[in-house]
Amino acid sequence: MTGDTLLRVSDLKVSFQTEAGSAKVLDGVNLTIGRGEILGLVGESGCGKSTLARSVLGILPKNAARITDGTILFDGENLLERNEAYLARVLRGRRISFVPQDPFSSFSPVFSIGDQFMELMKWKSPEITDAQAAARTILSSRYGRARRRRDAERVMEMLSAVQLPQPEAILRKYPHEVSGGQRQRLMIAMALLTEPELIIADEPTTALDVTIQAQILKLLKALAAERNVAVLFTTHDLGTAWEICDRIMVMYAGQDVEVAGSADFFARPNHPYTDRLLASLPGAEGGLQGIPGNIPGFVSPPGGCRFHPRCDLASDACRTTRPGVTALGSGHAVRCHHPLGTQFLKEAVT
Amino acid sequence: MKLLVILVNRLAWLIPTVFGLMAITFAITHIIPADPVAAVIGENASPEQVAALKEKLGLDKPLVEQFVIYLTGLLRGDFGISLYTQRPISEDLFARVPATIELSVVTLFVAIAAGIPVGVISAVHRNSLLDHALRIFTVSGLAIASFWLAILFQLFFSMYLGWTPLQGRVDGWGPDPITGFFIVDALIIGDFEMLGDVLAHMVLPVLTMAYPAMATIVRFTRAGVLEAISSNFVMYESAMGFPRRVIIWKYVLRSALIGTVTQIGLIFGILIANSVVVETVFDWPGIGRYAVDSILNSDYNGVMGFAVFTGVIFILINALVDILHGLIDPRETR
Amino acid sequence: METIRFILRKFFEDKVALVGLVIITALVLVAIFAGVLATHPGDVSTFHPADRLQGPSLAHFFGTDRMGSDIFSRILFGARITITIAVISVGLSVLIGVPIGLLAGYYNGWFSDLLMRVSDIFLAVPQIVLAIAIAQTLGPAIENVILALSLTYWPFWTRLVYAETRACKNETFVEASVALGASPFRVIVLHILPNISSGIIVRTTLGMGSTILTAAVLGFLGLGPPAPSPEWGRTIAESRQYLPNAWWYATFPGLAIFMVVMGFNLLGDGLRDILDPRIRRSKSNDR
Amino acid sequence: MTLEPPISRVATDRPETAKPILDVLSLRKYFPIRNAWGRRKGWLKAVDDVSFRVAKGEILGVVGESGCGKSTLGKTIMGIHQPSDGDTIFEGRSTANYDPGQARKLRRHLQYAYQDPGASLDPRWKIRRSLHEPMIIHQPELDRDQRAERVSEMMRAVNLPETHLDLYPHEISGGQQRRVGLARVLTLNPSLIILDEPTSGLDLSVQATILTLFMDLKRKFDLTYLFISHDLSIVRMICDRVAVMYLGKVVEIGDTEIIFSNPKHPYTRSLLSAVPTVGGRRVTDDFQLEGEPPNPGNMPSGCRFRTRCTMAQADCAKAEPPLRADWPGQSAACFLAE
Repeated sequence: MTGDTLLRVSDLKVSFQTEAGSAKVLDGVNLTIGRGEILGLVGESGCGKSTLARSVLGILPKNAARITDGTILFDGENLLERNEAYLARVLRGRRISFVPQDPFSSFSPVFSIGDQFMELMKWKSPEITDAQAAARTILSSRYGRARRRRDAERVMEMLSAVQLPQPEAILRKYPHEVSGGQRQRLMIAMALLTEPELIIADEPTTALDVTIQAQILKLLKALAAERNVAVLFTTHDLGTAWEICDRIMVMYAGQDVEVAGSADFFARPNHPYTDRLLASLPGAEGGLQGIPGNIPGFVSPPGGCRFHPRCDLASDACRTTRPGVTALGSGHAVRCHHPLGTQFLKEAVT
Repeated sequence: MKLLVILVNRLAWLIPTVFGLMAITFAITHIIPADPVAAVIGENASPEQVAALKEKLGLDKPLVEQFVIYLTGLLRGDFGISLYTQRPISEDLFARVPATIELSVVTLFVAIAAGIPVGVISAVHRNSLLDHALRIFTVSGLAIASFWLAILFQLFFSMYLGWTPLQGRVDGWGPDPITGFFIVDALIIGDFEMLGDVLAHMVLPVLTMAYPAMATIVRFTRAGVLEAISSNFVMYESAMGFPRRVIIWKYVLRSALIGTVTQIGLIFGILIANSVVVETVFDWPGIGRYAVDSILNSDYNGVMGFAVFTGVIFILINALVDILHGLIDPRETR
Repeated sequence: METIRFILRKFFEDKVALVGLVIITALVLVAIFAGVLATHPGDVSTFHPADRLQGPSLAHFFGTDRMGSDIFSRILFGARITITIAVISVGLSVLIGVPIGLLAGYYNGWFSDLLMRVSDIFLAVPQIVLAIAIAQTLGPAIENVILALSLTYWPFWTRLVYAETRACKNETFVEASVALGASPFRVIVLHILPNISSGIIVRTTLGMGSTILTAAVLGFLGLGPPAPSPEWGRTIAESRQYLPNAWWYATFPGLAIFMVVMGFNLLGDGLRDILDPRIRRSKSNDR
Repeated sequence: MTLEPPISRVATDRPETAKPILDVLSLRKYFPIRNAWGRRKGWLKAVDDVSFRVAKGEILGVVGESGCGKSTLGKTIMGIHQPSDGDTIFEGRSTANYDPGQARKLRRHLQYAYQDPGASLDPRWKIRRSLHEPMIIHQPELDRDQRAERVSEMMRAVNLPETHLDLYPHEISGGQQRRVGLARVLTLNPSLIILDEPTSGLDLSVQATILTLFMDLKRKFDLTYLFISHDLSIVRMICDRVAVMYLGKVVEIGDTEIIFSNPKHPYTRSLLSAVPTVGGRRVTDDFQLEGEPPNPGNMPSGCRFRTRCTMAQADCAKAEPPLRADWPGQSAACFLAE
């Protein structure tokens, strides 16, 4: 872990109201990110990683979702105790920014790219102090000429930092007129422009081709390091996580199951789910193995460890009690009653 | 570039559409087995009288020749002679156009000014009590027969409460026609008493016509906003902390309206349809009233003239709306 | 089977649609049993000048008209006319418009283009304008109203079905069936038609409402069935010269129109939510 | 046009009886590009002069990035798109001279599994009905019971319980939809199946079980696969040979192991180097390829890759490099490859 802790999520529980009943989408999740650190949040679809990312941003759907328990400490303050106006004005976009999965539909199709950049700077320019942002009223939202000019310079600098050719021309275009890779570069530029401390990147390369993905990952990694920005990087692709993450955390069905430094994670998986997931990678040793069974529903999920119905090692304890956190040293921690630990290593050797 | 294409395509499409419309109205009068002559001079006319009238109206010529005469007449702006007043129909129609346009434009303005905010609020507070109340209000607007609403308004506001004039466009003669639009004319001559009187006369017809039009606008706006509000860019802008009102009233509304601008044509259709009966009830001297008078007097030519005239206006409006849509949607123009 | 149960369950959840359904059911029953329900069943054609223009009372719930006939009874019989006009003219338009739309949408070619151009011309003019022109030429009679409405309404269905067919034709499952070697008939009738049917059903319901309104306008203008027909629009037109004293004369027929059209609109809106497969799918996948 | 290397050179795990089941000959599929007036102003060459041969029993992978034409290639071979030029010879029969309907009858044993099988099933039909449909179309001689028997057999083959037959497509998971999609084409007893992105959108754990199923079915029903995918690690794992496409052209084709270990075409090299390998070197440390593919409607002259190629020379702009079979088990379309 680099530096001190920037974000600490503890025992977060989120449920969604559905027709079938209350869906417990997050079941006591813990997570920490240090300043300047890239944390990969890895899991299959429906594991709750996007819900976790949105909880931190405070943009869960208001009618359907409810945070029932837990804390989200960002730089020491509990975001769950803050009101929506404060979060929207001071935190979101300024101290925590966002890179979406789909760079095409995340721009408004009917405003030019430049308009949307300037809209961002109007509300979120790094020149605005926290006090000014917090006190913002309808009347004080004028955008002075001098600040506008300085902000425009910032935009141009940033566009060259994300290696976009002809930045003036791009700002005049509409989102449908630029390519997918360029759009994602623009999204990264917007996320960095406000000089945030944390970027939440929700599957930012999933919609891209593999060569473009490589370019974007390279860019994001370099810029985050250069500006000492922490990144919460959700992905379902273990290879992508390997590429840019300092640490990796795995989720399964709304529970965090294992967290470890990147190298450690792939070399010494300790949770049976992590282990089986790695064995499902094409090219894994010992041939291709999937995980039999399906991801459970959230309305009446299995008790205890939610992976137990698909786990070979499941015992009675697994069915009733959610395992606590077992620290394995050097930031590696697992939540399992029967961690694979050394026993697994032996098997792997033989 | 693309805008030019839209423009040319729309204008090119105008010609066959107008031609088709004329073919349809011609077919209605000449192919449908009905005898306009009998209707004009009665069942008991002698064969000689019938033949004379047929010759006068050109009905004794072959169909194709009649069609050509009909077409060339229309293209010159000649809608024929009224069977009832014996005056050129086009003269009567053009004299009545300003009254109808004034009523429609004011109505459209009222309907848009009320309908768009209501639609946005309804969508933003989806499924709230307010939304349900507004939904009942708008569904009612689409279910109400406007001639009945007009009569109820008259009954209550004019006859019972005496708040508004019963009917007509103005008391007395109105301002000297400069543009023909009384509001504008009253403003030009600076006669504010006259202006007040003109506006008072407009209240009920405008409200009657605006209600269903507004209901339509509310529905389209609500649907458009709901669709736009669930799109990814709204999620992104919320995640970046854009002010809620900027997201809704700038980004969402612009997206929603661009999609619904094409429906203005539909709303004009509703206005034209309603103007026929509303002008009748309020004795408003517009083209809708002319159509009804023609019907009552069995004036086929007058009715057809009305049909062609409003048809052409409607086609022109729709073409303009399409071009407008091309102008404001960046995905169309670039 | 479970589809029907699903739809029924949805109806009871969606109160608004249920209200619509109740109104429409009531309308149909009233139309069928008008003779039984009417307090003065003879008043469609017999007059009692001595009783003319009496206000609502126990003897005449909705008062009497200029001929002394019972307005309540005439409204019940008017429901028959309204429902006949709406069902037949919407039915005819659907029968003409839907097959044309299906064929024009499925096949590409000059004939499809021509069909669509013709319906576009009809749609380029408000329906009421052409309907007035046709009804005026044909003369006031119920069958002429039906003809005028059908002739001006079918292009709407052609356009609707054409657009939906085009969209459906681009769906992967249609492409997959064609790739399997399914015949055009099979694809159109077994795949496309069922998939666009919910849209057609919804539009039919809403179309009944708008057709009743248009028919009422024709009646109001004197282009509907001639006197002494109890057609609602005509009754309102008759009432105008007796205002403001005989307020009931205009109020109740208009209320009848309003209720019936409202019923169809509510039912249509409800059906749209119930039948929309996208909504169904997303609900069943909700987490 | 250069011919492919003879079949005998292929890897050893190929069946002995390696005779061709599918020959693709100079296949082209052009889509007209219309300007705003509806006039044709050019062609989008989605598939441009593609030739290759698939041997019975092998798995040929077709890889490339979005827009490279790999899906169009599959659909043109299948006859979903009419080819603009060229021919496909399936089981010894040419399809060039038949209309699409006849060609489809001829190619009952050639089947196509859609990328999104959920969308390829009629949402208003129960799965049972969708599985019966291919046989109703192609084998009207079968009665209901015979069809039902075959359907049951296929459901067992793809490891789905028969209770799923009474469900609608949206009621089952993505992995199960893929199994249904496979069962559907299998009812016609195909010999070659075109698998279009068969694993995209699947979770890792499900993807593994589906791939295992492909291998089982191949063995059980003696199948040949044309495996269209953007996922190079999967292609490397299950394909015998692989064709790499870039902007409508096959730029390299050959035995999987040879191509993955020693790619000749610079595009193949970039593509392979972009794939993250867990535990290996990091792509983000040394990835070189710049830019994005040009607009396929406005292709550069000569070699289509030259605008992004680090090796490009003046000659590359002059002529299109042919596919050269200059290496054992490997052909590449690059002037500079050695």
